[in-house]
Amino acid sequence: MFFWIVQRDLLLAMRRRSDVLTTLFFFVIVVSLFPLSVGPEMNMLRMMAPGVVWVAALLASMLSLGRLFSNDYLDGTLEQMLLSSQSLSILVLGKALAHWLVTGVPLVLMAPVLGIQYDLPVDALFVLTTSLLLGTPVLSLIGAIGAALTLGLRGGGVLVSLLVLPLYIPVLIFGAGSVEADMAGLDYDAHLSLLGAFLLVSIVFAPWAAASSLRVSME
Amino acid sequence: MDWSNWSEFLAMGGYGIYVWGSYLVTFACVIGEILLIFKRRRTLVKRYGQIFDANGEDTSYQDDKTAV
Amino acid sequence: MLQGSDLACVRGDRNLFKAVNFILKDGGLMQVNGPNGSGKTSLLRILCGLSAPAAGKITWNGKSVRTLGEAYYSELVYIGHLSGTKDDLTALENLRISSAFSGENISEHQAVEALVDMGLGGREHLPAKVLSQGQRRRVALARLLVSKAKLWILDEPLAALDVSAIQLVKNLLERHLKENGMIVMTTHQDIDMTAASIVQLQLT
Amino acid sequence: MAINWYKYASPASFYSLAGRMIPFFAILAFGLLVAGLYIGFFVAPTDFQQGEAYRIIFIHVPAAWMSMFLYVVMALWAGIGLAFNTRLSSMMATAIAPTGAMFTFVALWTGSLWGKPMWGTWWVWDARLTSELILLFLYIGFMSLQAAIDDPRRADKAGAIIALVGVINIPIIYFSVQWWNTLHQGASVSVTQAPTMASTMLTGMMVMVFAAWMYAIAVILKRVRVIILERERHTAWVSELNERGAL
Repeated sequence: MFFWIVQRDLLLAMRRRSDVLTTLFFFVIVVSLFPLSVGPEMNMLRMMAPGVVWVAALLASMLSLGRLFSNDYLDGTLEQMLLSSQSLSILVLGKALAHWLVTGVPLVLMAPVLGIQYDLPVDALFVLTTSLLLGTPVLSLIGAIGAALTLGLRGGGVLVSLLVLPLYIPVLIFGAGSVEADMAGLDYDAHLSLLGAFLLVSIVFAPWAAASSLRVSME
Repeated sequence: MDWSNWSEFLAMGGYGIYVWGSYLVTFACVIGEILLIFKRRRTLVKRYGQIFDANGEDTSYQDDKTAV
Repeated sequence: MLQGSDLACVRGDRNLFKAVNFILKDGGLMQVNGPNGSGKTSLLRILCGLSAPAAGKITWNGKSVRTLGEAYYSELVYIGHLSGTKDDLTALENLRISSAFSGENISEHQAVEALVDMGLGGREHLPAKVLSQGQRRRVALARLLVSKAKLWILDEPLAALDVSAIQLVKNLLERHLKENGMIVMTTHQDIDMTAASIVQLQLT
Repeated sequence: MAINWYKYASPASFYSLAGRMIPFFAILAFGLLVAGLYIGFFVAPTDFQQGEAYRIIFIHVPAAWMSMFLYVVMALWAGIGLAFNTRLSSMMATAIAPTGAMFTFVALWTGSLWGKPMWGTWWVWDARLTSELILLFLYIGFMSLQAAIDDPRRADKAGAIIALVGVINIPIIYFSVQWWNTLHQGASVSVTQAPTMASTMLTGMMVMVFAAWMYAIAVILKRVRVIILERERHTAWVSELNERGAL
């Protein structure tokens, strides 16, 4: 059943390919804005690169959170999901995984390219990509809770970011921190292992919390 | 700590702005919060007065959010 | 056997209904009647566990629905006002996925057969967004053909259907009742159907 | 005792109980406040390091503690409301949020005013101030979520979930900010490296903490009474109270 929901969402995403690209283009545009605003001076950009790329990734993945459940809510499929014989948490995990595959993975693949734009050394690019690889699923999982809570509310999009941003901060700190540590020559395994820990914790708790939020929102 | 006169107390050893700045804002927030609750309460009691007395039994179905 | 004991529902500030009791046995049909806004849909949503009643309890074979959770859902099919079909997916994909939700992975062939039975032959591979409202209702109702659930909860199943579809759905319901299935439904048309027991629940 | 306790769980009886308790807490809060201020300004000596500027501590630290404490209490009440479906506990959580947010704002304001004489800048990215700022975002998130949902029952439960998720994240946020702070600035002077506290300073601060506590209880009870009235409009006891003009 888990693969049904993931397959369905990927099928939906492929049928509406523009959603995938808008998130990616948003990410690229935001990252390229900074050199224009801060000036092309290289070592300044190199210093800022991790923070800029991570904040842009965070905002890009939050962009599409609003639609995570609202389409299903409007056409009634969400009701069917709540009434499915499969536990709701598994279905929510599936949806978060689909969201990550559609928004998170393109960001991870695009990040090295943008890193070069910021003249990041090669091993820093590697650390950046792995940190994004570990961090973006956490963004999708925690974001699923925010999306579930603000289902069907007017102004829900803004509200999701207000609810979810404070919870993203640890991921942001250790994500950007790992790249900075690497560029400063320190070892970055501590950061990545913490990101991995966040990932495990959110895989266990976030779907359950999002499922109960869905039940509350659908009362 | 005995302040010889009033103006020395106000000057607070040169840090007057910061000390009184923070105390004033704190008390402003406290008083403001209390006034807000009283205002919220007064409008509510007044509104209930109209609803219940006007027709004895509450018939007007207003959503609380819009009324207050 | 589905039983509701003194159910009550509050929507916002107003209580829609109070002290609603009923018992529905195998092969029984319960029709929920009442003017618009009397809480019929709310009652159906409470019956299938989507929302909690303000008071009272619902039991399925003696056990409370709340504790049963997924076990109860696997015995139940709910078709509400919303058709539950994704516009971008074809009718076939919609049917296979919605039946997968209720745990019955049906084969492509079964799905096509069900769609043909519902009069959608030749339109299986059309995306749902090009189908009319009536056709989309047929896709939703096609789930009843493939579902093995015992309890059907249908919110105005006959709405937006043409005469032939209505007759088709009626035969479907009768067949389900004969096989000892149970149906709770709301409808504004009068249905002359034979069933082991017909319960009329009137909501004021 | 349990039966008695349950009696007060019903909004109607709690409404009158709270009504009787508020004056008690209000007077206590006022008394403690006056005592605290007196000790703070007239008994506590000048600090050899910071001169008179340290006197801001008498409201900064109580406010910071209260903001943290109230969030946890709010999450506790919200959790009880979610688990046992008792409307009163959820109302309590909704009543706590604004006071908690107010204390957080005060802590930030006094923190930055204290930072100015110490480091010459209004805002210093100190670990505790930053976590306080994030706590303010959590409060605002809770309040705006509840404001956006019309149906009170859904608002309570949704608020409860975000409060519980928030309270689990507070230690994580605190330690990651703490860790982040040490990485970037090395062991910078943090606001709370409180000067060696003379006993009178300490007592002054503790009195102020209790004053803040009493004040918080009084204000929260006051607000919860209003919320009870707003939510229980259709009950008999509200209209009966209204007739007697005893609202």
